[in-house]
Amino acid sequence: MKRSTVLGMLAAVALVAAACGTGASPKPSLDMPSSIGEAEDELNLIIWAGYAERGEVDPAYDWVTPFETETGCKVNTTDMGSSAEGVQLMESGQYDGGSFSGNATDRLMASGTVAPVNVSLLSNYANVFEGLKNKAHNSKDGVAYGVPHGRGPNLLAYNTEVVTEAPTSWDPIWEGGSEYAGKISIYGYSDFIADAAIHLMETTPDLKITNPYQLNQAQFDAAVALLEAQRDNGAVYWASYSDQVSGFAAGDLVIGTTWQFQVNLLQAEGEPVEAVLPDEGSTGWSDTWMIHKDAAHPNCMYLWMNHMMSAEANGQATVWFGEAPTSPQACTYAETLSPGHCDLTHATDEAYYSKIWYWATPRADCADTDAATTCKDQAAWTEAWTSLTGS
Amino acid sequence: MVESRAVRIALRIATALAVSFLYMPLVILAIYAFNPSRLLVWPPTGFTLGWFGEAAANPAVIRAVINSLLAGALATSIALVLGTLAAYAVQRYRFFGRESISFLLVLPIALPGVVTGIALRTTFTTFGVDFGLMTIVIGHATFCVVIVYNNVIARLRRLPRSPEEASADLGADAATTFRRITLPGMRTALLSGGLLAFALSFDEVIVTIFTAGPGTQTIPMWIYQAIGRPTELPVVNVVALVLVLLSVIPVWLAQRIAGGEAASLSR
Amino acid sequence: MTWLHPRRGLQLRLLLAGPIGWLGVVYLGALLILLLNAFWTKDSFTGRVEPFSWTLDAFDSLITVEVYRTIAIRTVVMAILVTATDALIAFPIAYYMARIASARTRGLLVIAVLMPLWAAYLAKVYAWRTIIQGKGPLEWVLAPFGIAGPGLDEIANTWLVLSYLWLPYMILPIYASLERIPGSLLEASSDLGARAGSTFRRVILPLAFPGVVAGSIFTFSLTLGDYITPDLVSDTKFIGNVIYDNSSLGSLPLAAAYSLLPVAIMIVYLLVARRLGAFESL
Amino acid sequence: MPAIRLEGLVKHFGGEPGRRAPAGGGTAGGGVGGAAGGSPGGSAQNEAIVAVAGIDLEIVDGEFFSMLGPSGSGKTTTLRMIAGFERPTAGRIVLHGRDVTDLPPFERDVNTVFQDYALFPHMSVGENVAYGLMVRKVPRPEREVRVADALRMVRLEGYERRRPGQLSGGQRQRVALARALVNRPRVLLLDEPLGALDLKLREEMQIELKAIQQAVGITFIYVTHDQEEALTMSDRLAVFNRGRIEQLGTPADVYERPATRFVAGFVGTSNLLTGDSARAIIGSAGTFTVRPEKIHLVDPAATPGPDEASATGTIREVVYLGPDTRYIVALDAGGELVVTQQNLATSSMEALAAKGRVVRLTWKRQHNLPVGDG
Repeated sequence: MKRSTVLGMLAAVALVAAACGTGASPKPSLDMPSSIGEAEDELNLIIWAGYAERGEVDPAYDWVTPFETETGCKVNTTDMGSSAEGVQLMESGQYDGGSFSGNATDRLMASGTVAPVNVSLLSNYANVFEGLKNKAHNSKDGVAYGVPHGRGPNLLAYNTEVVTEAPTSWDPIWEGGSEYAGKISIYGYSDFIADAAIHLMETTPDLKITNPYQLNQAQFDAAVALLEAQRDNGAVYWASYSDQVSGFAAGDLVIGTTWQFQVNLLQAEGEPVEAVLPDEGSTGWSDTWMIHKDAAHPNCMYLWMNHMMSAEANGQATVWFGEAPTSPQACTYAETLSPGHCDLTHATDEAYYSKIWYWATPRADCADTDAATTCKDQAAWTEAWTSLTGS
Repeated sequence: MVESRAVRIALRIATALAVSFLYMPLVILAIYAFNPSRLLVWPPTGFTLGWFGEAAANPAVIRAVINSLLAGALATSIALVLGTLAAYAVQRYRFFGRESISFLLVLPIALPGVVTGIALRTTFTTFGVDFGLMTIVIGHATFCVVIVYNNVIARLRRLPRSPEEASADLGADAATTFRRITLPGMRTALLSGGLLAFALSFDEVIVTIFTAGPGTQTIPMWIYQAIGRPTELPVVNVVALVLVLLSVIPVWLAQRIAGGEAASLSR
Repeated sequence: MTWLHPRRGLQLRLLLAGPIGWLGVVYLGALLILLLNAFWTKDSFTGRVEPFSWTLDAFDSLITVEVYRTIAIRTVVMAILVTATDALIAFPIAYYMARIASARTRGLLVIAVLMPLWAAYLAKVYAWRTIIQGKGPLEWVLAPFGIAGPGLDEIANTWLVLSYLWLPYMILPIYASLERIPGSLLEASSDLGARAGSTFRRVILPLAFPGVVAGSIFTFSLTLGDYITPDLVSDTKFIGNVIYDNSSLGSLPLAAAYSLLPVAIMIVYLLVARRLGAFESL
Repeated sequence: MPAIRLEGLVKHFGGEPGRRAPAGGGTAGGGVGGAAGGSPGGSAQNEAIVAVAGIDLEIVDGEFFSMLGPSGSGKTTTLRMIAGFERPTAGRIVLHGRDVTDLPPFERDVNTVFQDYALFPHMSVGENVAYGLMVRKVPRPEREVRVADALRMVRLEGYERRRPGQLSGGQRQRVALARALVNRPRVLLLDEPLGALDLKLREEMQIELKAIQQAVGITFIYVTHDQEEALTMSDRLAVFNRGRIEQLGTPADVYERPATRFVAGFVGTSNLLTGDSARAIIGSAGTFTVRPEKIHLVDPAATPGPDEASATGTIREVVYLGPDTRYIVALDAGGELVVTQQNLATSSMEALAAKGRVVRLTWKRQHNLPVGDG
């Protein structure tokens, strides 16, 4: 084989690649199905771990098997480690849909990866709390792009044997945290910069932060400086929630940001761990099931979305993960599994959730129409996060 | 023997320490597999065989094992064909660029898996290739070829060429000679090469993560994901232990087939 | 076949079509596409790469943002450290296997080294994770001495676990190259008046060196690219972590550009290793 | 019609970047050096190695023909070109009137006995011998008869089921012979087939080979570097040097009338008289050779006969060889001659005591032969 032949082949590959690459159009199609057809045999989902349980850990929590039995759609799931990974998996085009947080849904809608959903085909949609419908993170131009799964805040967890008095603010993980040096557990993704920004909204009003996800240079620098101080105070970053669970269980961690899910797991093992929502408010999530515009199994996906709004499935899933159910019916069901669940998660308490900043994607245009303002985009956040944790 | 007694004793101790180092984590793994507690706490609180039953009944584990077996078998088959062809061409022909071939073949295993993984994933995405078992197989075959190639070329180097010439001399054409003389000479090299390629594929995780499609989780992928889920750790203990024990099979077989030859990493 | 008749060219082409087609087109093609991605722009919001929108932004970031340099240096230092550690541990055992152990012991030791090599990678990393983490065996062993366990956030964990993982990859090539040294050479050396020390330094070491280099290809390259081990046993970032994070966190061009670094390092490493005769010892 | 005709056969190895002579070619590639010029474009260090530099040769049907020469003289390469393992750079190979230059080995009516025998290790003796018949699709009954015949001819009846690994060197050699002969080739090529055997076995096999050749009546082309072997067995032989034939003739021709200095030296012991000493002793300029066994050692005072040449000198070294003793004599006229004397009545003590003695050498003038410089 001559060298020139090899190079020629490579060039050809590159050209074909380029041709295919430019062919993709970001325009979303607005062709929504008018009915749900016959179920296909399979359904491929991207999920947050714990969003599709088969009763393998606790037989009482199984909302996948009934769905499979009922519809014949065999469910395959892939966990996403972060919203960005979820976006990337979704863009591979291999999945029918997934459960995405706000910082994924906005990008998926913008890139046209996901399709609008004809909610009139979903019988359980009518029951959903109005406060969860037609929000910025799950709709565009008044058209629904998915259905809600559940919502919850990122909480402050603490070991009750070490932190004897329940904290009411985030201070213990920021300035006031020196007594817990090296034992502060921090969510290990760039989204956590927003948590710093929320703290700054309280402590440094001069920065005029109005949205913790859209930060201009000065605001951003202040947030990063705060995070650096926290790092130097011995923050331990968790990438998978099992890191955090084993850290708390082992006593290596005593306080930090968490999800209700980990707290439930730790409490189930008898660990002295509690969680609170501090007064400043918090970041949080309101997750949405979305369907890929070219889903290979659209009927199964529609059936799944409807299933996940049913009282049984939503009740189980939200109790399992420790988040708020999405309908009164689900709330009722959830109470049978875990009494007091809806109050605990403030399922109907819109005032409570007004203090929660749902995850969103940082954008160069600040996600507003004011051309004069510029903000740090996702790449800048990722880079800052790499600098923070990598050096 | 040029080594003094003291040197020999010191080497014996160093060897014993190194072997203990190699086996210590595997022993801990084995102990944890029988630990009844869901959490990993040392020392173990008791003894149970229960997790083995749970692992055996876990449908995700079973699916992952099947996927791993399939991917390994397919990747090994491709690697056997490509590796043998390449080794035969390099060892038995002279041509321009011959020296570069071994370099090209060793690249996929010498370059970091994360690079190979991203490159393949980006390429598949660009061409709209559906991710699934086949994309895993393509990734695995790419780095398994060199294992077969190294095994076969080492054998070809040792095989005298005169029997092939004798075969041609006695009237056999190239294909007949290859089938009746060359191939039988390479048989054990192919077996041990194939075995090691299979073991490598069965164990690979980084490239697999990048090339897997929905529903095609392999067993190492399952472990990786399960490590992130504390509730599954007892089952991870068991699966990990079983995988470690299973690695005896290729080692033992390769040793039997090739005698001392398998001492070298890849041949 | 050594005879050269007119169909030879065609035979060669048929033989090479498969392997070259696969590795030359699929593999190198994939690397080329990755390389192209390093020069392309991505949408700052959706993270999508736009083909043929040429830019050097990714390289600009790599050069201007200090952390990428820090991580690159850290990774290379770690690779050197792990390689050196493994060479130091591996040489005595390889020497013992090749020169001192009886045939029977040698066979057993070869198997004893091969088995952990082929044992599942993740199982081994996971085993270390269970050992190191709080309330694990390591803490339990250290507690009586009043030493605290390292926990899962020490960079030293990465060094320890990577050295463990790649140790068999170092032992076997060294063993193979030591075993190939004929005993008569060592006898000749002592016959000519060399003491054990000089025989070791002047005969054994130079002949075993290609084996060390061959082993170092594995220890070095595997360390250079691993991101799972650092992720599971520490919270330190290495080149692999940055590539992985960026490939999924939406800056594929940056991941692609950063990939070129380990690729370049390994290609140079391989060329040097080949020159040192390490490929024969692989 | 000759059995084989070689016309202007030339073989270069290498000469292109990155190429080297193949290792499998035995003595073919080494040692000759690129004196005859590299191929165009080759850089100095990649210059082509000229293994065969122009061979013209006719070999008669039914003849036992030997190619004799040192390592790297081109004899094996020539044989491999006849077999079809190497393709000549230039020239033609004609086998029984048919040009086979471009044919692969399996389309030529010749068979080879390899230096290392090249038995198939995974086949039994019977399968080895039957191989050529099997790939040529000879029906099984006939195959069995012919294999049995061939094994009988080499005295290996009953060894069909053995594996090559279970045979001695001599037996393997005979299997290789049977495997080639069973195909009834018109020409059998033998590449130093006795090289791996010990002396005694080699001498036995020489006789046996010659007997078999006479029995089957086909052309044998025999490559060897052992002059004795070539002289013993051949009808005719060619002496190869530096890729060329230096002399072609019957064993007696070559031994008694070496055409060149090289042949004189390679076949037998080199005993040369040159320059001044030649003029003084023989009486004419040029180079002359005398075979050591033709020279007599006599008293220095003795008078040589009219048909005898004569020279005086001192015995510098005595080598006792058992049946013979070899004396190395430094001539007064310059140069040295080796003299071999049978130890008919001489004891070793006597022979060794001759060292340092002044002697006269005489030989029949017809025994000193002029040789070219080759």
